[in-house]
Amino acid sequence: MSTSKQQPLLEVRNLRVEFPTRRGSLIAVDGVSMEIAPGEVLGVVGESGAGKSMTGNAVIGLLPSPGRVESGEILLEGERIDNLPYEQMRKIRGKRIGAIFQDPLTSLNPLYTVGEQLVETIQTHLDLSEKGAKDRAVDLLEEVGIPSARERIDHYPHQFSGGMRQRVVIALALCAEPRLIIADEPTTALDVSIQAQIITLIKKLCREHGTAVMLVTHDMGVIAETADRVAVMYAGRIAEIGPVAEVVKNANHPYTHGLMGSIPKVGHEVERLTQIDGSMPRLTEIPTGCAFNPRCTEKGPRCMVERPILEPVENSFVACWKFDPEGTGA
Amino acid sequence: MTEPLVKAKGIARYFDVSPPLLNRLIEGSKRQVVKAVDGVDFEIERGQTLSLVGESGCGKSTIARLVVGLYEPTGGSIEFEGVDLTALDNRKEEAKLRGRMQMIFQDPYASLNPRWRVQDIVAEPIRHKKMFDTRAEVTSRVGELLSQVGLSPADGEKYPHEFSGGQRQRISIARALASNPEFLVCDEPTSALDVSVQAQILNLMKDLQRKFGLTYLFISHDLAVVDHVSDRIGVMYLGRICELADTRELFSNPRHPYSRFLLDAIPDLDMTGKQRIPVAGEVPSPINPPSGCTFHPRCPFANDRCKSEQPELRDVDGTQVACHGVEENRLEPTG
Amino acid sequence: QAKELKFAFQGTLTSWDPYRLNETFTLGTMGNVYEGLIHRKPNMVIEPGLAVSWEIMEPTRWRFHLRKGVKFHNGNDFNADDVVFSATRVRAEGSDLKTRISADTKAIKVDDYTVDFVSDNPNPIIFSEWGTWNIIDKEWATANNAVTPQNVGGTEENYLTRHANGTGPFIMVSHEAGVKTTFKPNPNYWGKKQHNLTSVTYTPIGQDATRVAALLSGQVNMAYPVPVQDQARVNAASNASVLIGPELRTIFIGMDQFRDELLHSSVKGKNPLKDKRVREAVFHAIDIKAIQKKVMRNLSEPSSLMIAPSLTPISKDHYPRRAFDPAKSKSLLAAAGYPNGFEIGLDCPNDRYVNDEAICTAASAMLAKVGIKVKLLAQPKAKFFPKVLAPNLDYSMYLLGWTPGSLEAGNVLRDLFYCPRASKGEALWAKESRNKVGKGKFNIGGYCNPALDALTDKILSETNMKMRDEMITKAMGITVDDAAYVPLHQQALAWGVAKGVHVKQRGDNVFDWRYVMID
Amino acid sequence: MTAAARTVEGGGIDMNFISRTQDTLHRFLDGDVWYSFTQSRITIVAAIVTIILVGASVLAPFISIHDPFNPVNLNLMDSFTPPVWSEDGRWAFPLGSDDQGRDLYSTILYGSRLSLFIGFASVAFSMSLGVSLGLIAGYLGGSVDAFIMRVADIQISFPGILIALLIDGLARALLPGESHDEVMVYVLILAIGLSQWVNFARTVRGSTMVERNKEYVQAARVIGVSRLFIMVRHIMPNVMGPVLVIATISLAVAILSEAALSFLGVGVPPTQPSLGTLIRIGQDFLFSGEWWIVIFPGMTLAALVLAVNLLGDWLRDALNPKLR
Amino acid sequence: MIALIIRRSYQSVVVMLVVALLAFTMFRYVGDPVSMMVGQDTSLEQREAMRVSLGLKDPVPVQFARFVMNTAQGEFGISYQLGRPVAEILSERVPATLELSLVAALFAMLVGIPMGVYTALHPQKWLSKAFLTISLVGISLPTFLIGILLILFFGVLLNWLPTFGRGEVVMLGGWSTGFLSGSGVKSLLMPAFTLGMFQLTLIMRLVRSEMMEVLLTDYIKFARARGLSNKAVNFGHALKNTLVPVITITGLQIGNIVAFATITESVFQWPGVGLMFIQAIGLVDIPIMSAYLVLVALFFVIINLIVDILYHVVDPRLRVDGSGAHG
Ligand SMILES: Nc1ncnc2c1ncn2[C@@H]1O[C@H](COP(=O)(O)OP(=O)(O)OP(=O)(O)O)[C@@H](O)[C@H]1O
Ligand SMILES: Nc1ncnc2c1ncn2[C@@H]1O[C@H](COP(=O)(O)OP(=O)(O)OP(=O)(O)O)[C@@H](O)[C@H]1O
Ligand SMILES: [Mg+2]
Ligand SMILES: [Mg+2]
Repeated sequence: MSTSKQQPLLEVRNLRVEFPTRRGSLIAVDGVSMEIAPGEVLGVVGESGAGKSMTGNAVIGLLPSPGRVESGEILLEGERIDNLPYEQMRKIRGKRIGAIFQDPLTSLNPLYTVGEQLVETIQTHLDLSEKGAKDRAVDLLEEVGIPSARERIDHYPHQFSGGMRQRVVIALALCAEPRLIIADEPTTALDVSIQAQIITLIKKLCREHGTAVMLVTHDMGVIAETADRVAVMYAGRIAEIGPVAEVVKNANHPYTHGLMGSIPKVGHEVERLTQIDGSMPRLTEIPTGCAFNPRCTEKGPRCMVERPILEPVENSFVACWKFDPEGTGA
Repeated sequence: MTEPLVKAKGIARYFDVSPPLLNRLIEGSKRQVVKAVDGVDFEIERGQTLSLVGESGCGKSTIARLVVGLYEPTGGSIEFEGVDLTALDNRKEEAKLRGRMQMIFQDPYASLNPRWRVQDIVAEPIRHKKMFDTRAEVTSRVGELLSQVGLSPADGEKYPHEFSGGQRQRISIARALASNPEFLVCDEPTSALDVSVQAQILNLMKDLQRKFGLTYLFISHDLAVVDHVSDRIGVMYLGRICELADTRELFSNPRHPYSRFLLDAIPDLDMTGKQRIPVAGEVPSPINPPSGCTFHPRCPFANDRCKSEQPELRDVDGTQVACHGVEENRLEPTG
Repeated sequence: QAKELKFAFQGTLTSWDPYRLNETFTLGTMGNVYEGLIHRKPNMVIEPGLAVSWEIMEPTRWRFHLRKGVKFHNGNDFNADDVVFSATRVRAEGSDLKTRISADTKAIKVDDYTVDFVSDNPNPIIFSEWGTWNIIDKEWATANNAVTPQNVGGTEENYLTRHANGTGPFIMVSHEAGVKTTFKPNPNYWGKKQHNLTSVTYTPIGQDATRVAALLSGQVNMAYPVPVQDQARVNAASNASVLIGPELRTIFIGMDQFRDELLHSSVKGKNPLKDKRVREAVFHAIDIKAIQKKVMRNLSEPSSLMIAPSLTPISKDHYPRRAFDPAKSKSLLAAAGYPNGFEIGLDCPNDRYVNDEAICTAASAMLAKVGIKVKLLAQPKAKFFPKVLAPNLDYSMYLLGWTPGSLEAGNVLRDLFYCPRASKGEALWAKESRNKVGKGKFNIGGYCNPALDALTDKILSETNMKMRDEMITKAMGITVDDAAYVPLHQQALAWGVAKGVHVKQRGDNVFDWRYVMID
Repeated sequence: MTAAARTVEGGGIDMNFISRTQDTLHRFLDGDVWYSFTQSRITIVAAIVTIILVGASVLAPFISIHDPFNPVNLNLMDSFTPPVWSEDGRWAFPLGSDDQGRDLYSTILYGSRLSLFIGFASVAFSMSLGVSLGLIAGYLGGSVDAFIMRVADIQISFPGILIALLIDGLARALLPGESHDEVMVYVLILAIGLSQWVNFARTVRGSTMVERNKEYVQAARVIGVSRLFIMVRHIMPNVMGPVLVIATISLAVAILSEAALSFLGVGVPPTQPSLGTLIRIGQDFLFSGEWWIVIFPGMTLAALVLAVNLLGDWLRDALNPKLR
Repeated sequence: MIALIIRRSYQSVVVMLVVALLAFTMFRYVGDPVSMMVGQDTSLEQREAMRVSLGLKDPVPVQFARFVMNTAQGEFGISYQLGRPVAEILSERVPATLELSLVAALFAMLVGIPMGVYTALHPQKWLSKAFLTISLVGISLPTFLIGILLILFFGVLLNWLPTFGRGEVVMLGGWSTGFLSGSGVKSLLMPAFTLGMFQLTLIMRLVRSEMMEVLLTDYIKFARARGLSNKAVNFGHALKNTLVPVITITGLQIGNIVAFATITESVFQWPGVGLMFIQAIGLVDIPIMSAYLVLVALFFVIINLIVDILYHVVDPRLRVDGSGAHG
């Protein structure tokens, strides 16, 4: 699928994440497949509840209970990691896969200094002395752009501002130089100006360390700027995945198309924004066929009964019968 | 030009966040005051939309609350149809005027009482103002309002948690419309919503404005959204307005350095390859604002005057800007 | 070999000043360390104590010959000065034993070992309560600045509160009030040693269950009182048994007979209890056998008199008790004009006598059956006594117990039956002079029979014992006839004693260690 | 569900009402709280035990053998009858009789009734006091809040049981003797209630301060409704979740406090014993072999308190959305 | 911090005054001390004279003022019953209560906290459920009954443990301790268990619910995402954060332990201040009762202060040092 020939760093195949509830199973992620190459930024976008975070959580093996990977495979550098025992998976987390979560305010333990949390993480994964770990912590803080890091390392999280805290969180994710970073909405809680700083930082890391990033967000702007490729998720499924320019500018899937149209753009004078009527179905009430069919303006009879599969369309892959060669779509 | 519907003159709101007296005495800490809003002027014409943008903590919500009367202003006045609301001591009169303005809040999850049925939520202003005599009338009005915002009258039986975020925001709007207001204050009404839902709400708001001739004070941190909805825009920084201009003018020709930064920070969806220039530094603490122009620590054009003297909002070609640099004409032109 | 007596008692020994508190346990324990001029044997018979003999010189002058060669625990000699000193001190400010010697009695030292007691009126039983009037060493008390018993409300601690220096067979070693008090035998005791103890330890244990458990688990080898219901359990245990004996205290129900309208009753404008028939009805309603069997578990002796028969010349069956007869009770009530009964209050202590509250509850149920609806108010003695006793007299019926301090009937006739008035011609319990009532001050029901008063006056000054006995018999007959009170029973003593420990039980519940033998 | 079904069969009632009740019932049965209830076997047992005990004590006059609080019914000679299954047992006293000849089974029913009454009433009292003060303090803030919270601080700086003792002592002293027995129950309610209001007030104040800043409250303020209306109709329903949990726990504590107070001699009069008083009296007979006098009331009390606590536990978890 | 202490102290003074007033008011009514101080033969006139000399006849404000003045100087007067300075008696009795409360509190914490942690970490295991249910059974019976049942079982039937008292005590300076003798330690077991049981249950449940909340927080999730070991996450992060609220409640509970000691002490005839208080109530020994109440209030106040300080030590957010905030 990927245009690159080398072995993908992360490969997700047919991932299905379920939450058993009393009213039957809730399928949060349904048959998702994707790959990320080293140094690549894969953006994952979609509405709230589309299953973006659960995909990311499944990769680092931290699905909130009672969620579980029902089927599918997750491979990191060709090695299967979705079925590892807890202790082995723990050793991968932080070491080979780093994670950044949405809210920098709550991601740090308020009772420990930033330094303590860094040193603790470094020592978990790297064989360093207390002092070595501390030096590395200072380096990391400097790297993510925290001025006078040597002093600030002994401060508590509440003594940092939001943007600084998010940088600390990134530093923590970088402790052991992981090959892959799962960044779940790393900028949503931040102001626009700081958002730009963080995005720049992430991009710099990819460039300089060759780290691959799975960037989960619902902000198309951030994706457009940062990602190489983008996956659009809808109701637990991937609607479209492809190079960012193509998806943003030339959306193929009706949902992506609508999504792009609904984003107000500076300088584009429109009286009304494109609007997708209705809302994403609850995951317990996904209609048969294409999950998007109740809102789709181009749906055909097949969309109501049969679930579309990802098919290549130009440089992307799109899950829509519209592009089915048999032409049973619209 | 007719008289503006809403007019704020030098409104200010300070919050005392000092530690308790005893701590001040012993630890020698001083009184601390957050100047959340510090002397803001604006006018809104009937049927128009004024937007306020700015980063978190710059005082946007505080202004919204001042306008609808949730906060008492520390200084300045707010006029509605020429009547100074802050000076009014006839409570009935004030209630009557206040009834003509309503507010829509940011968080669709917190702005509806989870224990009330939707029909009761929407009917609350109606019941409070005793606008109808019979139950049936109230019910039918509620149904009408729900239809107006794109919900079904039958939804009134349900509780808020049975609705999605976008639907809830519609309920909020229905409630706000219930008392037939002329002026709506919208405090980030879409920032908690997905873009696709945001489009629905923004479209709805525009439709309603057209239909009822509503006047909006619209608050957001998203310049693209603001661009879409507003006639005029005020850019705020640390409790003050640093630039107030017509929408088109602001976007084509931002004058204040901070406005320029904000425009630069808009993510580039069109992939023109334009690099975002991150603004250096962070928003300073409103407890200890920098001296002079509060933006000077982050401003590349700052000089000594900026560090010591606070700029006033001045008219520059129909736009109001508070910047020494613009006044002195020493800023690089944009574009 | 150590022979340790470890005993537990319900109450606390608060002070070691012998005159501080007129209370049985305190004085009884004190009696093992201190001694009076006389001593009571286990059967209560008086024997010489620090006095070897006494005689009546003239009706108002008694002469006491003191024992020679007796030493206090600190080594001081015992002599007449100590007796005279003690006679003064016992009547001094702060003493709770002022009545031991009447105010008009003078103690006069005749020689070092002879003391005369001279009073204005003849007193045939002058020394009957002297078993608990302990003699204090004059030099020691003076040296320690304790010539009077502790000054209540003062701020200084009285030296005698925690120090004891008697002539008795045991020496107090340590005292932690409310925790533990330890003793050792007095090696220089003048008398014959009848015990084989090497030490004595006393622990107060307030909770019944804990006390019994302490005995059963062997942590103490004597504990009293044993709750009546636990006697079977203790007897069944392999290591202890209950020693039972009659006690001298009489438990009775008193009734308001002086007010014109009862305080806590549905009857308004009159006082039904003034009517003898009503008092008899109350009497007949009480099933004393049931109380004896169920509440007291047979550890009581139903009584027809207000005094234990053993303290009187009257034989046990001389005055039979009014029978339990609800039918008769009802008809008496009807005859008195209360065919449907009435409502009345009953005040009761709940921590004073054996199963006091249970007795009251049972009595309430029995009275209810004949139509007297009782509103029972059972409270701790701290609140019960001030409410019921003079000057408040706030009750309409009450339960009380009485042991005559002198252990004979004169005291009962004087305190419980004499018309309670401060001076002749005044109303009974006249409000303004309640505090001045002398004779009859515990006759709180206000029973009054002038004929009985006259007889009582004679008894109190009669020195001819035979005539006195006859008069007592007659007087008691009057009280029975008038149904002045409803006597219930004499409660029994129940001491829990470990196997191998032999004690002698005294009828007044005094534990005299002189006679304790441990195998 | 069966209840609703029966109502429908009954017919003749306003159909609208039925459908609404049905609707509410259906919503409830469909709700998460009910679901979590059905999932926890121990909670179901606890609920059944509670219902049985509460039901039995409410129905005490109808299902008891005699009224043990009426002395006419007592016969001292019946006392200490062992339970019916032992050798000397009698059918008139299925669980045996106590030291006054009261049928233990009936006495337990009446005693539970009293204990539950004291428990419920004192919780109702402390709850209304605590919730109102908490709402006022949390909503108005400022000096009102400071004052109420200082009072609460003082109150909490002193053990509840001692507060109860103090109030009890005061009331006993101030009230005339006759009215004692009648009012004693209310004095206990007051005493126990007063020692618990702070829990409610603090919780409600905390939640109120959170709710006060929520936008639905501000929306109501913008509409212009009165403060009282906001407190009572808007905020109160939203802060009642934790209150309910505290109330259950408080109920258990109140019932036990009454028992503890009775041990210290300040409980209800022994002629009308509560469960606690029964146990206090009964423990005198533990050594003497009349175990049933303390064991049966003890078991009833334990079952009651345990069941209520378990319900409270479950409620705490069920109402906490985060733990669901 | 100093401000905190000062504020606390001044609040404490208010608390103490209110307690004093309450205690004082109540004692006017608990009964007649004089009738408890004398035998039944004492005449009414003598009784009246005693009331006067005890100051019971003075106007109430005068009595209160005297009471507060004396109390402030640590002068509680002379016990009516024991005839000794109350302060002295208290100082003899306090060690017993403190040792008992300390052991009970330690027992409650050292057992309760691990149990709470276990039940929070393994909510589904049967052992957790057993802990939760069994501990509830323990608090569903009145304390006094538990005590008596323990005595009956371990004291009388098995004869393993002493049924009452403190056993052998050793004097260390002015402090009598039961820790240093075998019988002293044995005597402690049952009372401490009885007293600690209730608090244990409370602490366990508190720790459990707080910990379960903490385990759901983002920083725990993030700690796991950093690959920290379970031990580091559960104990280093979750438990420490749990302890912040636990400290407050536990502090108050320790105060309650001292208060509840009255019942336990009277069941086990434990010679502490609680037992003394109960005895004093029965005997209307007003100086002892007031001193006890003031002592308990003081205890609460001190514990509250310690808790506040601990709180500040544990939670850096409460430390006002101002440095670096809002960088
Ligand atoms: N603990 C849970 N129990 C049940 N369902 C859950 C749980 N956590 C998540 N889900 C469901 O999984 C679905 C996917 O959630 P996910 O967090 O991946 O969405 P998302 O795309 O990240 O949304 P957002 O933008 O709001 O973060 C959601 O619909 C949600 O309802
Ligand atoms: N009640 C209050 N007490 C003290 N400070 C306050 C209060 N309300 C607001 N502030 C302070 O006033 C400043 C302005 O707050 P405001 O909520 O108006 O900002 P905002 O622009 O709406 O930010 P956001 O985008 O985060 O909503 C902030 O620094 C805030 O901390
Ligand atoms: Mg997400
Ligand atoms: Mg805001």
